[in-house]
Amino acid sequence: MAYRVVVVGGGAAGMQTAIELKSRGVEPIIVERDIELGGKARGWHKLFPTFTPAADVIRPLAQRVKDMHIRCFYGQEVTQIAHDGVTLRSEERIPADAVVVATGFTLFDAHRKQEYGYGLYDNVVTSVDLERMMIGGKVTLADGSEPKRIAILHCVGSRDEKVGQKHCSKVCCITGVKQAIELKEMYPTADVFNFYMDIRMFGAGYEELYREAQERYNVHFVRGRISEAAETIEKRIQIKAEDTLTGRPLRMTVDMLVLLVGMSANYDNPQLAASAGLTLAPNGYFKARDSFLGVVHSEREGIFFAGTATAPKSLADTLAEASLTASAVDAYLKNKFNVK
Amino acid sequence: MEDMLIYFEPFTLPFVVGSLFMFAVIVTKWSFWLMRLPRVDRVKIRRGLFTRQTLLGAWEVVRESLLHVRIFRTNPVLGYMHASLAFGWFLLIVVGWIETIVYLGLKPVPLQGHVFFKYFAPHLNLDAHYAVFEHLMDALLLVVLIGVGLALFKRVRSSVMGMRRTTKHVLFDRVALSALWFIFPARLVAESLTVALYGGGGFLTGTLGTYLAKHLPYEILDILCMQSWWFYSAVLGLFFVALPFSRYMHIFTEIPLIFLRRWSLSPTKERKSYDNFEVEACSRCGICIDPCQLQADLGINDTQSVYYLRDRRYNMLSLKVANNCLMCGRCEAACPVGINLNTLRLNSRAKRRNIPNEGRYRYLQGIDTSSGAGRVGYFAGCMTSLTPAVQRSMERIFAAAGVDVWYADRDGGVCCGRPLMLSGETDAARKMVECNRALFRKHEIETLVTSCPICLKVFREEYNLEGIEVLHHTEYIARLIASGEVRLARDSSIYTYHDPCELGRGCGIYDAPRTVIGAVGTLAEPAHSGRNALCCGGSLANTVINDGQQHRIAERMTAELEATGCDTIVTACPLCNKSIARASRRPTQDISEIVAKNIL
Amino acid sequence: MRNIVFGYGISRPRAIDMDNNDLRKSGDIIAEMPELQACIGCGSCTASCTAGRLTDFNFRKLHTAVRRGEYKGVYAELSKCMLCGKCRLVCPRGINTRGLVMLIKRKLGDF
Amino acid sequence: MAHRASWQEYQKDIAPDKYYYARSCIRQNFFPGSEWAFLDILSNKLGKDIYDDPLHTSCTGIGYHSDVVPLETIMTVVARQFALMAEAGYENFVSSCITSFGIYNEVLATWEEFPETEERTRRYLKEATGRDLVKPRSIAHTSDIIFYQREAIARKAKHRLINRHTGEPLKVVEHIGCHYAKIFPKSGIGGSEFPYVLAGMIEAWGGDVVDYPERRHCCGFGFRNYLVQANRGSSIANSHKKLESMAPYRPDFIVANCPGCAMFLDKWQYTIAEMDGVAYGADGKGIPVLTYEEMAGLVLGYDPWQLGMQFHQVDVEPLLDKLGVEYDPGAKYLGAGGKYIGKPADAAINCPSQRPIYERRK
Repeated sequence: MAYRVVVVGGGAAGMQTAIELKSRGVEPIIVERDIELGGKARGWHKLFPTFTPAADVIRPLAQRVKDMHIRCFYGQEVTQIAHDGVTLRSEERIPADAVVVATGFTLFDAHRKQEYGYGLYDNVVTSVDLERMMIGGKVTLADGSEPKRIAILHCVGSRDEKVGQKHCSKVCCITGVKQAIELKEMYPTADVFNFYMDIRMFGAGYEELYREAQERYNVHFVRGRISEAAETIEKRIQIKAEDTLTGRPLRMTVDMLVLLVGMSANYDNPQLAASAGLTLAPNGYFKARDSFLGVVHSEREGIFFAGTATAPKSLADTLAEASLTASAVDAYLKNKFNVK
Repeated sequence: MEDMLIYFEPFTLPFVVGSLFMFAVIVTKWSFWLMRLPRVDRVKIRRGLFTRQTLLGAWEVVRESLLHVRIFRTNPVLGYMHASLAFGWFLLIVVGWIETIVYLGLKPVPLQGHVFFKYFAPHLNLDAHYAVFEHLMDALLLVVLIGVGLALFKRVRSSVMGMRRTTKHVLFDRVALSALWFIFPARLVAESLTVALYGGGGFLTGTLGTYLAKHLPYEILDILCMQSWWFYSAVLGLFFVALPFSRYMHIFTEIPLIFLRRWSLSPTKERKSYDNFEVEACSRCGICIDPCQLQADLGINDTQSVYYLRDRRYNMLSLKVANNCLMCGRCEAACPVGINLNTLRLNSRAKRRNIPNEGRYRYLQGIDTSSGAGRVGYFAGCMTSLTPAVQRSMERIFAAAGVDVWYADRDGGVCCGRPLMLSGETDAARKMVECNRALFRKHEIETLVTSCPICLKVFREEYNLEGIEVLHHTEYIARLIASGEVRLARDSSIYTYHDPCELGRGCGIYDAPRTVIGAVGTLAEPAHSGRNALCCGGSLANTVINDGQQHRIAERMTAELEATGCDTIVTACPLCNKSIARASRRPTQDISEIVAKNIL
Repeated sequence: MRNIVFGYGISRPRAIDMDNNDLRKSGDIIAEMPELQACIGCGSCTASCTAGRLTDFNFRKLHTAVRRGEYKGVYAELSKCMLCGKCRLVCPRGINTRGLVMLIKRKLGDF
Repeated sequence: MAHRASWQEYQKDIAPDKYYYARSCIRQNFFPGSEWAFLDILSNKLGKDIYDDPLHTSCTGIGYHSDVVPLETIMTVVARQFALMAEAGYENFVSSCITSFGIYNEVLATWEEFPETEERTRRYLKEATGRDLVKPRSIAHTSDIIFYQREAIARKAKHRLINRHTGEPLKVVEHIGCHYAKIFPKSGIGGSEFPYVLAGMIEAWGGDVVDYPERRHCCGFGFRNYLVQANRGSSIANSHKKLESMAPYRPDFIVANCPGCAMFLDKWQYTIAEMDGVAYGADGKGIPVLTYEEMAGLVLGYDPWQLGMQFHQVDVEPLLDKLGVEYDPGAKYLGAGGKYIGKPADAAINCPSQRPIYERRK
């Protein structure tokens, strides 16, 4: 009889963990809140830094889950976690030999940075909205016209204590670079300005892409956080920032303002953590047992993590970590049940 | 019979008009250039005119303008090509002249009489006594024809003549070149047809004429003969008309240039009339293309000296071409005409960029960040502050020799001014020159040592430091070693030395660094060294190529240094040091470093 | 309008006005030297600057200002540069800084 | 504004009645009609109990913000105002001035954060005046009170903020004093980003609020920036920036809740017109600037001259015509008892130029 593992969350991390577990002879069960698998990446057009279509990553994963006959619960929310199973909102309990928390993150709600006017001004959009537009094939202003000048603002809901988001969301910088390039490819004569506090290009090929955006695509990078945005009579967006490299305030009017929204910890993390006896990091994410040797282990036996439940990560990192999670779970089960 | 020679036929008109036009234009050009010479230059001419230099000049004209001795040194086949065309044609003219004199005695014969003598006097040479002339003239024609053949061949396969690339020409050049190629075959055909009609001829024209007479009816020969003389005259005329506006102007420009140079005229930082002689003396032979690393390493094909001079001559010089040069001097070293390519290019830059501004660099007034005291002054140079090991090593060497040193710029100094000059801002550079010179005088130094060849060159050429001996640190160290003031241990390392352009070709310092290296270890010379050394690509003179291109040049030349199997690459310029260190996997050190570490 | 002496005028905003600045020149400069956009503002050029040791010359700020269409005073300020080329040796992004000084001066000085 | 619900996140309790009124230095000097109108509306139109205490003084905020009044002094002055209120039997403090409003909030917050400063102030107050500090139960700005009563006022309205000629709502630029909510967002209705206090009145009375880019920008008063002549160029530049930004929206008038802002937005228009020959109104003249008391007064049918609107630099008559307010042009410069108070010289701001600014710029 195979051991049973409940994987909470059917995004990239959950799917990959389940696939790896299944191939190790473990019986995973995915519990997904949404009505289908895929998580946040489903809403993404292309992935940095290679411009691989997100669907090319997510669809094969979902297909494998299906092909391997992994059991999935859809539209089910987990309210309690324990080492021996989870409880759903319907109070149904799914017993298990181990639990993987792959609950991911919540996108920062751009409304909370009211000064940028998201939801107030027609042409202020988030990076997620932009991806959605790109999936639709065309990025336009609210009135359907083409943008000629676009500002991309980094760190919306990241590194901002004013909205309780002290952490760096890690992926927005490179997303900003990627989207700037995509916009320039779509509208070569448009001017794209990236407003940033720091540019963090940590991954392989990221710095190169950044440089390409600068040199080849002529994307303007301005070091300074936009302080406020206002709508003009033409429905354009007037923004104010400091160009910190010249030490002077800078103001300009753009056709479109893109807010690179960061990753927030899920709002129900405290509840889940409390039910399982886990602690959360100060930024609200789950805390791994150890930063080096126990990144996928929780502080409780039998409960594991995969993906962005513990911290913001790129999709590539998430997938790599999910495999590690599966191997850790497998080792745990073998050890627990004395399998030689 | 002689009276019958009237030396006129309509077909000679293109030639007569063409040659008169050519001489008129050349005389006009020369007069203009000479008249516009600055006073200093005219004084030099007056002083030099009746000296031995004039005779030496005449000998040089024979050697260079006719025999092209220097090109023979580049490549014998190439040399033969040039010499056969120039000297062969010259002899054709001279022997032809003698021929007419021998036939007719000393009497005035118009120009066309000499040139078309065969036509005007077809029967005179039937006398067997004169056959020797016929054969001589034919032999000379053959020499020239072989030259033309080689020239044609060079267009197709230049490598045979030691040239990987040949010049791309402008329209005037193409017209003149095509005409030139036709001149001698046309002469051969015309003379042979004349021989076919009237007999005579040497081994070439005679044989060909006899053959033609045997195979073609008289009527046709008669018509062809006239037409061929027309054609010969026409291509000559065309060539002469095109000549003053084409590269062939070099034939007549190099001659006065040789004399002017003998009278010690030379180009300067500012453009002047003399430059015209240098610019138009370029034959666009293209020998400068191959040594250019911009061409060899980067495939840049529009900026080599031949193109630069061409563009300048035709007033189509772009800023980019003027600026896109490393000024490594490799082309100048190779130029068979000895044109001062670097100076000319610099004064082109000056023309565009030198904007006098008295207020500029006012902040330099009274600046003195120097330290220490001594008769010996050390000027590390701006770049040396990025290679602090050089500074440290020099301090150790000075200490070992027990020399008190005044340090001009240990805490940062004022630039020597050469970088500005390289960019053409000669007036502005003067401010820096004055500032530093005042410092040297104020601190009463007697010897000025610098680690930067860029600084060295400007100190020597522009600073007027009478009473102060200016030395590169390689020279200074060589002296300390020779005098025993510094004693060194030898190590077992193999060192390869890279000649910095500004030090080697720029200041002529090749031996001192080699002596110094020889004192500490074994020297292995790279494939290109000394006068022939490659540039590191980091040159301040070039503001056009980008970082990646600089690096590519450095990689290519560094590979050559590494190929010697050396343990350590040694150079004597902070800029070269930076370029090489970036491209090399071997340790790269300044010469002062290897000395300092071996001090006993 | 009467001639009233107010003793003050309407101060010009210190802000860089990207809507009204003439960005064509800066566009030309970037087009000639696209690598300029790769500047990451590290300040190596300014830190190593020979003229910067003796004056308040700040090349990084100047060329950044130029990229924003702020040209006032830049030509005069750039005239402090001695073109020694140290900055080019230290630039981690491989920008041809020395050529850039000349380029900006050429574009702003019309020669 | 309908889509903008965010103001509701910033709400505060406003006492329904029994107010202790603290006057404003600037308002009582430059807009005396406004203070009168406020008291009249509250007591006579709305039947509220509001006490205008002759004993209270300036809060000394202008001196404080100009670095001439030390913190200890202003705290003691503020403590005295509160003591007077308690003595008069009130506990809801309403301030006519935005600067004062900011000061009262700042002092209370300071006392909260640093109790020792409160103790010290109690001691100073006792020593200097023999009075005892009693902290107010609520603090509000007078515009908060009008906002609170906006529906009641709307019910009694004689005029609505509608252009009589076109039937269209008037386009109103609202300007909130910086110290209303920028120091403590929670102290203002709607917070600091989108204060709703004036917008609520305008909407309730039929007007349209203009949302223009520099809406949140300071009027430029800035205390030292105005008080020192050498700095006035910077002061005026702020109003200039706002006017440039609002002009394309063709606002019918500006309303401010801060007496200083109302004054500067009005008077700087005069200065800019004299300096640059530029006026920002759609008619080529200036844009009238009202206090919210004047706006409420006009809505309730008060006589504009009784409201003191002849004190304005920019003529209000074009606005009165749009509103359909009847007025006697001849009475504009008649003071109490019909005495002629003198007519100011003509100013460029009230002489129509050829074309309005937003057309000339295009």
